[in-house]
Amino acid sequence: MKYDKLEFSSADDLLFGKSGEPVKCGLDLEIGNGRVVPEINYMPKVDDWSNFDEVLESYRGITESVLRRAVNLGIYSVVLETEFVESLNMNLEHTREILEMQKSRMEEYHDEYGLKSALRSTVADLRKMDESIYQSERWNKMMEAFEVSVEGGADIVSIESRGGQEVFSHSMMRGDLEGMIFSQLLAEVDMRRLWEEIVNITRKGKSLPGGDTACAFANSFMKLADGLVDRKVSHVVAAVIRAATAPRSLIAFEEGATGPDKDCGYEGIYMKAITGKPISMEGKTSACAHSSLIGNIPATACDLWSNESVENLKLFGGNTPEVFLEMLSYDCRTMNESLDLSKEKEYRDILTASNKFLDPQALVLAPEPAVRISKAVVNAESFYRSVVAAAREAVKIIKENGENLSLPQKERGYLEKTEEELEALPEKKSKFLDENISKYDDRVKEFEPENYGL
Amino acid sequence: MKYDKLEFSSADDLLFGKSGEPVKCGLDLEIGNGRVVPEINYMPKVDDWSNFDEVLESYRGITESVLRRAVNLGIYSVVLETEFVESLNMNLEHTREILEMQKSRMEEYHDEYGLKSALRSTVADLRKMDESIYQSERWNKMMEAFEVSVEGGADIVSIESRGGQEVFSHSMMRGDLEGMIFSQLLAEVDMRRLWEEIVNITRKGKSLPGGDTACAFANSFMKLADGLVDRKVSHVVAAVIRAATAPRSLIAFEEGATGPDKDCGYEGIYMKAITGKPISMEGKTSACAHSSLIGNIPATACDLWSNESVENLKLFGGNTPEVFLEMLSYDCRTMNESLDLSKEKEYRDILTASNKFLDPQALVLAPEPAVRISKAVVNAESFYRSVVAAAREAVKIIKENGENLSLPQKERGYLEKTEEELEALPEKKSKFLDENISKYDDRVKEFEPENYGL
Amino acid sequence: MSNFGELKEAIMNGDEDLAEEVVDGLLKDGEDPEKIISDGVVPSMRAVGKKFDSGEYFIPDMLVSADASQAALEKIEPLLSGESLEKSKRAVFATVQGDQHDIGKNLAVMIFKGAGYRVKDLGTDVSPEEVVEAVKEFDADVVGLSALLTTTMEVQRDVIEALEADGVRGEVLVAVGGAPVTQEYAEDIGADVYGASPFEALNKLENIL
Amino acid sequence: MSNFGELKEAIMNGDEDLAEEVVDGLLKDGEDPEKIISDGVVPSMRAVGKKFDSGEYFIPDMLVSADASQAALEKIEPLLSGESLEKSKRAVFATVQGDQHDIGKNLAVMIFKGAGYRVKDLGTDVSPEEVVEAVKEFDADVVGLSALLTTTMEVQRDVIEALEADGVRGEVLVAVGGAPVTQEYAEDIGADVYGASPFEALNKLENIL
Ligand SMILES: [Zn+2]
Ligand SMILES: [Zn+2]
Ligand SMILES: [Zn+2]
Repeated sequence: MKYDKLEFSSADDLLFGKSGEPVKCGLDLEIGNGRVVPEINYMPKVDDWSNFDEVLESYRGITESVLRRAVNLGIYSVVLETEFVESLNMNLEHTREILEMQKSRMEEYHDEYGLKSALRSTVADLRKMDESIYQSERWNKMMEAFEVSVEGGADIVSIESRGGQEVFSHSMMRGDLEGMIFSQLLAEVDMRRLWEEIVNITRKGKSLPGGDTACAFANSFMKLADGLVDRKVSHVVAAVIRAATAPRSLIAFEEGATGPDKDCGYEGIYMKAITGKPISMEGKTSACAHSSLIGNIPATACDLWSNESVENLKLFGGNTPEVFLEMLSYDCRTMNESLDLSKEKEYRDILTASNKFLDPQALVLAPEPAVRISKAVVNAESFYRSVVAAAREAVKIIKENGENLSLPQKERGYLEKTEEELEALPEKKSKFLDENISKYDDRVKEFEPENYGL
Repeated sequence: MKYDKLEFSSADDLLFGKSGEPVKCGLDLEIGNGRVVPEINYMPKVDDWSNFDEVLESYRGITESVLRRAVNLGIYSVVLETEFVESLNMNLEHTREILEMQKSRMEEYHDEYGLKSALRSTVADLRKMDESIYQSERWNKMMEAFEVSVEGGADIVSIESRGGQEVFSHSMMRGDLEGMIFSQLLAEVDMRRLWEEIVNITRKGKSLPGGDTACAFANSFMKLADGLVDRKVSHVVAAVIRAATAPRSLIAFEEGATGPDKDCGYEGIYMKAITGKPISMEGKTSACAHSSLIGNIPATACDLWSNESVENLKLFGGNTPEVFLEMLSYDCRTMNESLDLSKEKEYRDILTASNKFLDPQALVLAPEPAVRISKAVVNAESFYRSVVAAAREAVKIIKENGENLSLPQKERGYLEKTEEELEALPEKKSKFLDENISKYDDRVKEFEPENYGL
Repeated sequence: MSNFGELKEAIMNGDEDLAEEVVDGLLKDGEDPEKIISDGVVPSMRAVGKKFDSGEYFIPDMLVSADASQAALEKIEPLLSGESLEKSKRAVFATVQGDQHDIGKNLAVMIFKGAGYRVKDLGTDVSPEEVVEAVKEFDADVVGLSALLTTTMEVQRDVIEALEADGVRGEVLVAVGGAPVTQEYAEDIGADVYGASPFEALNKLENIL
Repeated sequence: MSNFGELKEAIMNGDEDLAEEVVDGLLKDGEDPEKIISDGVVPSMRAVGKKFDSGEYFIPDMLVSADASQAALEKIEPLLSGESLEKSKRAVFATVQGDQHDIGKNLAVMIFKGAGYRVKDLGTDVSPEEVVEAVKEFDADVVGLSALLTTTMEVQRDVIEALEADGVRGEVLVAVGGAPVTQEYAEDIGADVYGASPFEALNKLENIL
């Protein structure tokens, strides 16, 4: 289905814990129905990744310590996210064994302590973009990894897919806005194909098709953007690109994804405004994975509150996954208590105000700007136009708040330049494609137009 | 001076960021004057602690990464806490070199980016309790470590002193409440002597005498207490002991400490209610150091917001100290924004409600209970009576909230038992001492009554 | 008449006086001292350990039981033959040099005593040389090393090296524990046993000894 | 008349067309190709690096400069003598096997090209064998290895071992980088240079080469 209006058309209703379409999954867990639940994501630390026993043992230790910490802290709902590295999906038996082991421990804790939980399997995008991306060994393996996830007990499946990334990376590094927009048209083609398949696979079992985030796009940009002093690319452009990735990530939902959307996609807030589906967001507590200037804003509308990913190291207070779960859980307590006290808007507004003028990347994710950008997306007549409209709306929002943002001179220059470049884009997709296919075919080695039917 | 009334006699006024006696220190930093500032505490990770070059290099890396992260995140105020391990204070040149290196980096960031900061030096309690604790090499070295801290540029000095710990540990392990109370009388003697000296030393320079926390007492108990499922000692008794350590920690202020009080002492909230001095508190973000059921409550009245201590490991998002600073800073933003919006009480109340019934240890630190316990302390006529009064008030508070706390049967038994044992204590200190000196002299090998003039 | 059931009750309730009384009665009735230990004290403490593991007992409950068990053992020991004294296992415990934390070590001392070990407690901040000396003097079967700091855990390695250098490493099992210590680390430094808790260390040692 | 100042301006502004034009002019005026590189292109890129380090340039500014520098170099190279071609340093870059991250590696490729290196880019997910093969074929002075995952950083070690096994380790400097990689790790696996950024790696290598 194509979304042509917003589920939450007022920022007042776009709130943490409250989705328009809550989902039930896993062991008695409900998501998006008035409660924020922590989602903990982890990465084993092993000496030898080719030694599967060691890998499985590390996953076992993480799973046990996280579940134990949950019941010790009186957390009665939790989502575990297993984000697979390539090698573990390339061997499907490994994928299966890890998920089955985790699910059986989760069942034990459910039986013994009443711990409600769900397991998310995030499959690696195994493809090489310079090969055929649908007629290949790697595509088949990736689809099988989804099947194995469904069979192995994953309650939610997700991916951070990379269609179009090859052109995006090249363009991002050169500040080439046109190329970044063009890459979204490639992503569109791939997202439709990919998510039709994923949704079909989940129909064979009980897993929810969660969502797919623009990690390879806007998050790469955000990481490169770095902090206020060490800025390496323009934060204004990073903010505009965040908005411009919303149409891409929306396709998963158009194809049938139900949420909870994957963390690591800050554009999740647009997904929630548009679709009403529950979303997983990360902010300050994903500092383990990357620094960001968007620490508080993402909490304003989250249904799951995540740490992105943490490597399993030993701290005085325990292993990092349990430590990060503890930190997430106290923030969930605060959000949930504000809901119980009917003070959620007050708290949400404090979170928003504390962060939105720190950086344009934060501003465009604040509730009101998010609703405006989402509106631009659904009001546009085509995918191409929605990308451009979202980017233009982001520019507009940043310009309106220019004084509060106290942008350095160089960023003000980028803002003007971006606005002009967006203005100069052709209205017609066909014209835009004509201008760009062979240009990027020449410039980007890995880009194969035929992969996208071009 | 002896405190005989409360600075904050209403819980409504006991609020984060607002102290009764703000302090200025370090590089243009003000603490407790309407703003919460992150305090980051770290521990080097080195292969060989006897290789000082390696240790210093680790401190250098931590200092640089933390300061850099601060300016990158637009954090313009920060406290660095260097909590020395014994070996680094045993060699005073090492103490000095580390502090001087840190201070000079802080000055660079102050000059270049306007970063306001202060450096806290926490000296290790070097003493062995079964030797003479004042006439010894180790006592002298410890005092010299304070002198070197003052000379080396520490803006705040602190300690977690251990007088009385030998009896406390023994008693804690056996659930012997009388012994734990007795240990506070030993701590009293030591705190007076120690803090008179520390305050004198700080008068020779520009350092503030911060404070001294009952880490060796109530925090050891809390760590042993563990979580709701793995409870290893009674959480009720742990809560009562937290209250009972307030008079001990107060002595530092009676002797002239100015704050900011040391983190790691959750009893800081009583210090603030009584003295009005700014305090450093730790909660959820000290999960790196230990798990706790008191993640949100300590924020309600903090002036500095701390991570207790984190070992310097490498995460994807950077070294742990900078990562934890990032997480602390976003919580500070939320608190400070609520102050700006005059919504601090609303936010404080959400934090309180989100945590206070999770465990008795949280309850006794909530604003209203904290004021009641603090009142019990100042209203008592003597140190001994204030310890007993604080403990009794804690029992009373827990009993009043019994239903909301949903205590397990065994804990309810401990609550009754504790109440009875507190009732049975003699009113006169002399009688109490008579009954206990030789008893613990017999039972606790390390306990030397003459160290405490007994 | 005193019996083993009463002894178990006394120990499990942590009633030191009653435990001594029951032991006196049993001895008066001519019960074999060795049997009082093997069929009375040791199974009682095992039952205590189980209750602790299941969460029914807290640490203080366990420790007062260990104190009662210890009181009973002190009554019996003078009556044991030299041979059976020889048979009881001997353990040395220490918190390593530079480290003042005593809780974990004290817990281990109590638990091992309660389980019938003859224990020498070297205290905190103990140098590798002192450990080696004590192991030899006391003829220890086990040495337990505690370290709470990452800055001091490496001293556990030093102790093992000192035992090797002195030629006594082969005669003693080394158990290590403490918050920063892991199974992996224990293996890395060549310890025989890692215990996340003293009970875990005890159980693992029982399987080896 | 074309001059070195104009070339510098073209490169620093990232004006590819102008850079080519200026080089054409310089060559027409009889300027020595080697001198255009050593006194024109290389100092221009060094100035770009400085502006990047000071925060005045963002990555895209630097990359378009590198593109312009590259365009200029491509004009000049066919005119270089075999001898001076021999003199220019040669580098091979790869993101190691199992790792698809290309940003850091691409950045390094651009920066080294801009600094006058002859660069072979092997792409991502490259096996140790492929690296060894390329080092030999290309007669590389430097091999740069990028890894963004802790799961793949160990492959950097495998590459070094493969170079050793093949007997070519001594002929090439190995530079490693990527988020999880540290100076310590680089030393541990026997790399010659660790770069927190490609510029850092470049500077360190210039000191060695
Ligand atoms: Zn991601
Ligand atoms: Zn992320
Ligand atoms: Zn402490």
